[in-house]
Amino acid sequence: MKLKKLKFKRSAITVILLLCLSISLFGCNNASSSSDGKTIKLGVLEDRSGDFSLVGIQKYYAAKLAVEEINKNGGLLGKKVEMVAPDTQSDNNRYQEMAKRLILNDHVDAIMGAFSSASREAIRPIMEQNKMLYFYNNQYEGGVASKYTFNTGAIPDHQITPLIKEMIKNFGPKVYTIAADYNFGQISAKWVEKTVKENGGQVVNQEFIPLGVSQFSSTISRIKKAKPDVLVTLLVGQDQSSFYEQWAKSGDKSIPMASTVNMAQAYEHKRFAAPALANMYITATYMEELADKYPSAKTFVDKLQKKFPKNKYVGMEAESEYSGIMLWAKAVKKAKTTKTDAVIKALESGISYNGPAGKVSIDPKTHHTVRNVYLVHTDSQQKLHIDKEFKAVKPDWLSKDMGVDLTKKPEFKQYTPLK
Amino acid sequence: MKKKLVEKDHSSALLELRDVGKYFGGLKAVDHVNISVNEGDLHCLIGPNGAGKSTIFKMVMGVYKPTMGSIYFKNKNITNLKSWDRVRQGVSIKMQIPGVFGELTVYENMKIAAQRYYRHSELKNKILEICDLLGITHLRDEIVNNLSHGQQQWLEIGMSLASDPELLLLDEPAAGMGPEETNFTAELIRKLNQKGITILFIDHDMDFVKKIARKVTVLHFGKTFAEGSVEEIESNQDVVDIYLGKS
Amino acid sequence: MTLKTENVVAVLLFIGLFIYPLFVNPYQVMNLSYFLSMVFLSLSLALIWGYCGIFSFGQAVFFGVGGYFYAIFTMNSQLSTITPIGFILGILAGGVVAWILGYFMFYGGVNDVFVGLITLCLTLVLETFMGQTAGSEWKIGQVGLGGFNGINGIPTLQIGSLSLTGNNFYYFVLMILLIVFGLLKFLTHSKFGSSVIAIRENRDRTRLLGYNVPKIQSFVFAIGGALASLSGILYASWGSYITPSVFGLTSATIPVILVAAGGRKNFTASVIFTLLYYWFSQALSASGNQFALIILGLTLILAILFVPDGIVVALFNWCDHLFSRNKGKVKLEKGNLHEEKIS
Amino acid sequence: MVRDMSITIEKGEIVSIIGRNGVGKSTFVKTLMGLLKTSKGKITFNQQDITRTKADERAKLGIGYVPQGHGVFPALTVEENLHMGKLINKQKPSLNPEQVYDYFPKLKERRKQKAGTLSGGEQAALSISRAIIGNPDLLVLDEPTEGIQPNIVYHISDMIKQINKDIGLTVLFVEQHMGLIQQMSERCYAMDKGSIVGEVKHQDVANYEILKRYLTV
Amino acid sequence: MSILDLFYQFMNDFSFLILSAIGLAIIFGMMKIINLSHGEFIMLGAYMTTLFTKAGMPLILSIFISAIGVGVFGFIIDRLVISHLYGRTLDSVVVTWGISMVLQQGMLIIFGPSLQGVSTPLGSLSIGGSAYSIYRLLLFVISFVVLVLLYVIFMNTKFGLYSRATMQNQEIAQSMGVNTNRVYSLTFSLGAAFAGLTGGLYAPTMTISPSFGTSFLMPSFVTVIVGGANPLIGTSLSGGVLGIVSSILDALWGTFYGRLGLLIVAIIVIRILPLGISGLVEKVLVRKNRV
Repeated sequence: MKLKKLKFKRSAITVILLLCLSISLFGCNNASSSSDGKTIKLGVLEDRSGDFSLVGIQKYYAAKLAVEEINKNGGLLGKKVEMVAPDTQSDNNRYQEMAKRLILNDHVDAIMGAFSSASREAIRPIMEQNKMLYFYNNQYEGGVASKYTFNTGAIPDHQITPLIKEMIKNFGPKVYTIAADYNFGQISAKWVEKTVKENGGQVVNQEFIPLGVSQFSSTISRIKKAKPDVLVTLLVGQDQSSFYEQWAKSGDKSIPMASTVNMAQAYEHKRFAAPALANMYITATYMEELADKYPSAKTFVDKLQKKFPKNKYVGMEAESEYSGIMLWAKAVKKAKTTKTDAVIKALESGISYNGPAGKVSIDPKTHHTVRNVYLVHTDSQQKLHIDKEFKAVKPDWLSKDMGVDLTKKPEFKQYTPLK
Repeated sequence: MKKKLVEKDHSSALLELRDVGKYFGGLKAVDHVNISVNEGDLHCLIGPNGAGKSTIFKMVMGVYKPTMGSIYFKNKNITNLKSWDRVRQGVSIKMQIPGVFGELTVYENMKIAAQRYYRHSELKNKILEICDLLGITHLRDEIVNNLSHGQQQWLEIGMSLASDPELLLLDEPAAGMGPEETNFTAELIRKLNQKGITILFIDHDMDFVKKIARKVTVLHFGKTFAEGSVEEIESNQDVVDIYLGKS
Repeated sequence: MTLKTENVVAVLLFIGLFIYPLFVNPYQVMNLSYFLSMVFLSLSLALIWGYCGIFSFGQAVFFGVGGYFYAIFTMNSQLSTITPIGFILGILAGGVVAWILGYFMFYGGVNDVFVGLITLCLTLVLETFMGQTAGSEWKIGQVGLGGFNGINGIPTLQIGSLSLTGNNFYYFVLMILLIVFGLLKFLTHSKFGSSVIAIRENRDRTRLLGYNVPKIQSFVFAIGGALASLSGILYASWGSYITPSVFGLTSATIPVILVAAGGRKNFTASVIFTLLYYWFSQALSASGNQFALIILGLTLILAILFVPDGIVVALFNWCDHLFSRNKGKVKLEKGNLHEEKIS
Repeated sequence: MVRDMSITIEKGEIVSIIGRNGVGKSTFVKTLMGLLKTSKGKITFNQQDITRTKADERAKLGIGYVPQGHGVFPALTVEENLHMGKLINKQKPSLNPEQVYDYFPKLKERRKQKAGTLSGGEQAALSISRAIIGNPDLLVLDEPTEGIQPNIVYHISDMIKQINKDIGLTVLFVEQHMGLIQQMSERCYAMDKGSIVGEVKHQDVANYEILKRYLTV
Repeated sequence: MSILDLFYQFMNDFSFLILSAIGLAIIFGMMKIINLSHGEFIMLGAYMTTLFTKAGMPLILSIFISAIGVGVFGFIIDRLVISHLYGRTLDSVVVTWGISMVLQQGMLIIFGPSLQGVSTPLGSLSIGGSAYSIYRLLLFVISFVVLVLLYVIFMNTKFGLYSRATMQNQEIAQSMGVNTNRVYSLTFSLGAAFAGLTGGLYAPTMTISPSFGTSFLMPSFVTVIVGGANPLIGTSLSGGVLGIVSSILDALWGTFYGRLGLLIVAIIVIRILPLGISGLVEKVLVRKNRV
């Protein structure tokens, strides 16, 4: 009986300890939502833990930097900008919970964030329901036409069109695509197919890889058999990026690879030992290495690294997040209010910002950005070479082919080239 | 008594095992056994540990599927029937290790056993009736884990009675009981038999067997070794050698 | 009803939940309605695991089936007044799927940990499958399955002209919870309930008392499926959104954790612990604290190590113990000390 | 299950504990072996208090155990099973397998065979050999005859007596098989309802009636 | 696809299944603990190997040391946590889930979201115009070596004998003088060490991040489920069967079907043979021996 009692006491103590712990946490947590109206609140939803934290953390740092700079220069409309940034933990449920929390509980004035398309699609309807201004500052598969959403990252218009054109011109018409088997991969693959056809090439095969697959030997042998001139890789996530190491060993390194997601986002060329990422061509809107050539790019890298020495790389999503916030700040200043409709109107006036990657301006009809794009490739040592700069590339597929004009006709959907 | 047995013999056996066997891998737990239990009988299976007695019970109840042979109950082949259907046909069992629900009360245990067979209005009376018969009425709100071993055995018998069986299988009904308890159990079994329930039971205790059994089957290494009345068995030298011991 | 801490707490809890919206802002109401929707998932596992002894990793399967069914059904018929039909059919769909799976397992003699393994594999199959349905060929009626991104813009529940959002949704969920909770309590005290408990305690013996055990197991499993499905529908309606990640390993494990750590043989404990867990993990996430997941993980480890019967149940027992000490009515604890095993 | 039991066994004795099924014999043996906790009382072995000693430590002090139903490891070979016994009694060197095979020659023939494939009698022999190979001071047997043919039962009991003589082994066994009790034990304790209800002295062991009283009460 | 390619594909699948499952199989088979933090043990191995190699240690040595390191880590975890849960299969699910959360996030905090990897050593082999990674071929060989090693450990050592005995009957093993708690601890450490070895072996072929282990989790569970309780027979046979299934489906219809095939095979196997392939094998062996 003694033993039982002892156990009983121990369990009671543990329960009480756990309760105290949770109550104390609740205490500190409540303190954060304070003072209404005295500040302008900016919600930032980025993944600082879990699978996507590799990019999420960079973006979070960039957001912090942007807000700090705005505040240093006197804030907005005479108020300080306060950043509210929960950790979304790479979990789409969390995105939903936190988006609602930011809007309804913290009453933020605008929301930035999300990495994956799935996360964006999880929260976009919430933004629309609540008429919340939302910036998706990330490279993605394109096609979102939503009155309340602004997409400042790169889309296929920026990346795939010029990239495929260059690849076919330089290496030949036969293209093999491997892509992650979900929305981003499938839609991007369709874009590749479309562009290949427009440039007189031929897609010899496209293969979709389920997320979470990390072993690629069958894919590799299929690619080798097809003997393409260009290999387009649209792989996503930590697991799938294992492809490159495996391709380097048993693939054919003489086939040039082309991608829109690698290097500029998650700095694979720095993380993987050569030659995994050798002979890879990408189009990017920003990369840390642009600092060697462009002073504005260098300032950004320096500022970010000085403030966050733990940060590993300054990639294109960090730039998008930073420029997105700056564009929003400019629009708020122009509108002289944070009211959503007025800010949207200001943004739709074609506002632009001279940022780390050159001039970025809003395309009013599509709510995407006109920006510079850089063609970059790696040599056998994985050293970067900036081959070409495409100035002010327009995101005009939506407006030209799909007839979208958000300034005239508000819409809330995503167009895809899938038939 | 013998006369009655003979009479019943050709009328019909209530339970009949025809050439039944059960092999576990290569182990022949029960091998070509033929047993028939007549209606109204009080029949005992004895034999050393591991002779296959409990295995036979489990085959009768459908817990094990026989490797060979077939089992008839009321002249119907029940070999392929599921356990619960056999119970509904009128066979019931008290297992060797009491399968009572230890965290529940006696009444709740009885309720679980009886609720299938009685309407709500009758249920309580029926349960109390059985409890009375078993002498455990005063324990009805006791948690079963707090009961003595013997009381748990009786409860288990009570639970097997709840379905109003025609044939009751009792696997060591008096195991672990003191002399008084054993006597009570013997009396109980006789009473049940008089009420018209045919009983087939297993026990080790020859005195107990002698007290109540009318017919005894001795099993040895999965085979029927001897069969007959208690006196016949006791005077069978082979049985004494293998089971009752040198004396 | 005896005056046990559990019952007192359950009553207080429901009273508290009813008046909660009077004291907080709309966001908190909406947020709690989300937590309440997830409670059904825990209850479904508490029923089949805690009460019937069937360990399932697959409640996520039925959760997802319910959510997807509701989405596809309601989005195909553009009428928003049809949502209650989708709601009811969705619950039935979850129940039927669970019953079929249960039939396949229990009549085949699959039990114990193997049920967990089969259901785990099934949920992974569904995740893998649904994840790759982004293509336009994956369509049911007019609704694309949407692959990894899932289905968006699912209509919210609407009864007549009353759209269930905000407080309406909250009270709707709360009413259903009250009904379900009451039914479960009633069920476990009914004839059927005692046979379910009998199966948990001793499957073989119950069979030998004349119960068709696989049938009852399949039935309970089906009710559990329907409950999980209900949870999925409420979730889909709450967020207008569902994705294949509801089938993932994490989603499959969370109900198990909630029920195990709260106290699996007790519905009230499951309700309370689910609410606590969601609130706690959300608060940690909102704080943006990088130690959030570490704290959550450590909490679970400590809970199981030191309070193996479940945190909430341990609290109940403790309170019962406190109040009953004076009366000198100490119940003997389960199991005899002599038989306690070492190691 | 078991309460207030006091028994004493002298070195070199063969003592049995008798009683019907379910009177707590196995519980007693398990408590003695340290597999169940002793909640009250004291167990001493070779003048050493072992009440709180764990089962494996007790084995190493020199208590060999032949569990109910023989308890051989079915998926291990006969040799491996024997090897398992070598941990018993750290104080004395283990016996040589050959010495053990001398008592049960059948085992030698089958030494490469999985123990699960042996017959009941062979399993009993193996279980006993496994316990004595470690050269224990005390051998505890829990119903060694369960499921064994009569002729083998007597062979086994002869062997145990032989070993008792050869290596001065103390033997305590629990049994309900009348013949074996009479043939082997020098003294008996009778058990009922979890306690000792009587002691049968050396001269009475042969008395069938006295024994029967305790076995069939 | 040529036969050679198909075989290469099979070798890859086989070694991946075997190596990812082996640690889990030991722990589940011997201790009935469902270790949801198995993936994180693998991740630890990968991190250690990468860090040691970056620090200048030869790859082979660092893989070896990481395996030992993760084994030691497993021992600590066992003493602190798992040893309180022996025999409580379902509680182990919750606890190891908690451990996996703590480890993943802890790694993220300490080393950041990613670590620079080491490249795959040993170049490639060219046969008939196709190149095959020598390291991958080596992994196939290693997966066999691991199986043999396991065989030796369990069949030819004292520890193996004691642990097999403990697995069959803990109580009796204890009363034969075996300190069964220590056997369990060592078994858990051994399982952890093999997980660490797997992490080390795959570290040069994959991206190093805190979620490194997640892609191992599904294949490892499926392999163990199909294999059944016996870590040796079960894992090797189920690795073989599943390897054939997935490489053929993969070759015919692509990666997605390969993956789906694995899961469906697993469901069918549990339904027909709840004890897995090793259960079937044991049944057949016993029957053969007896009759």
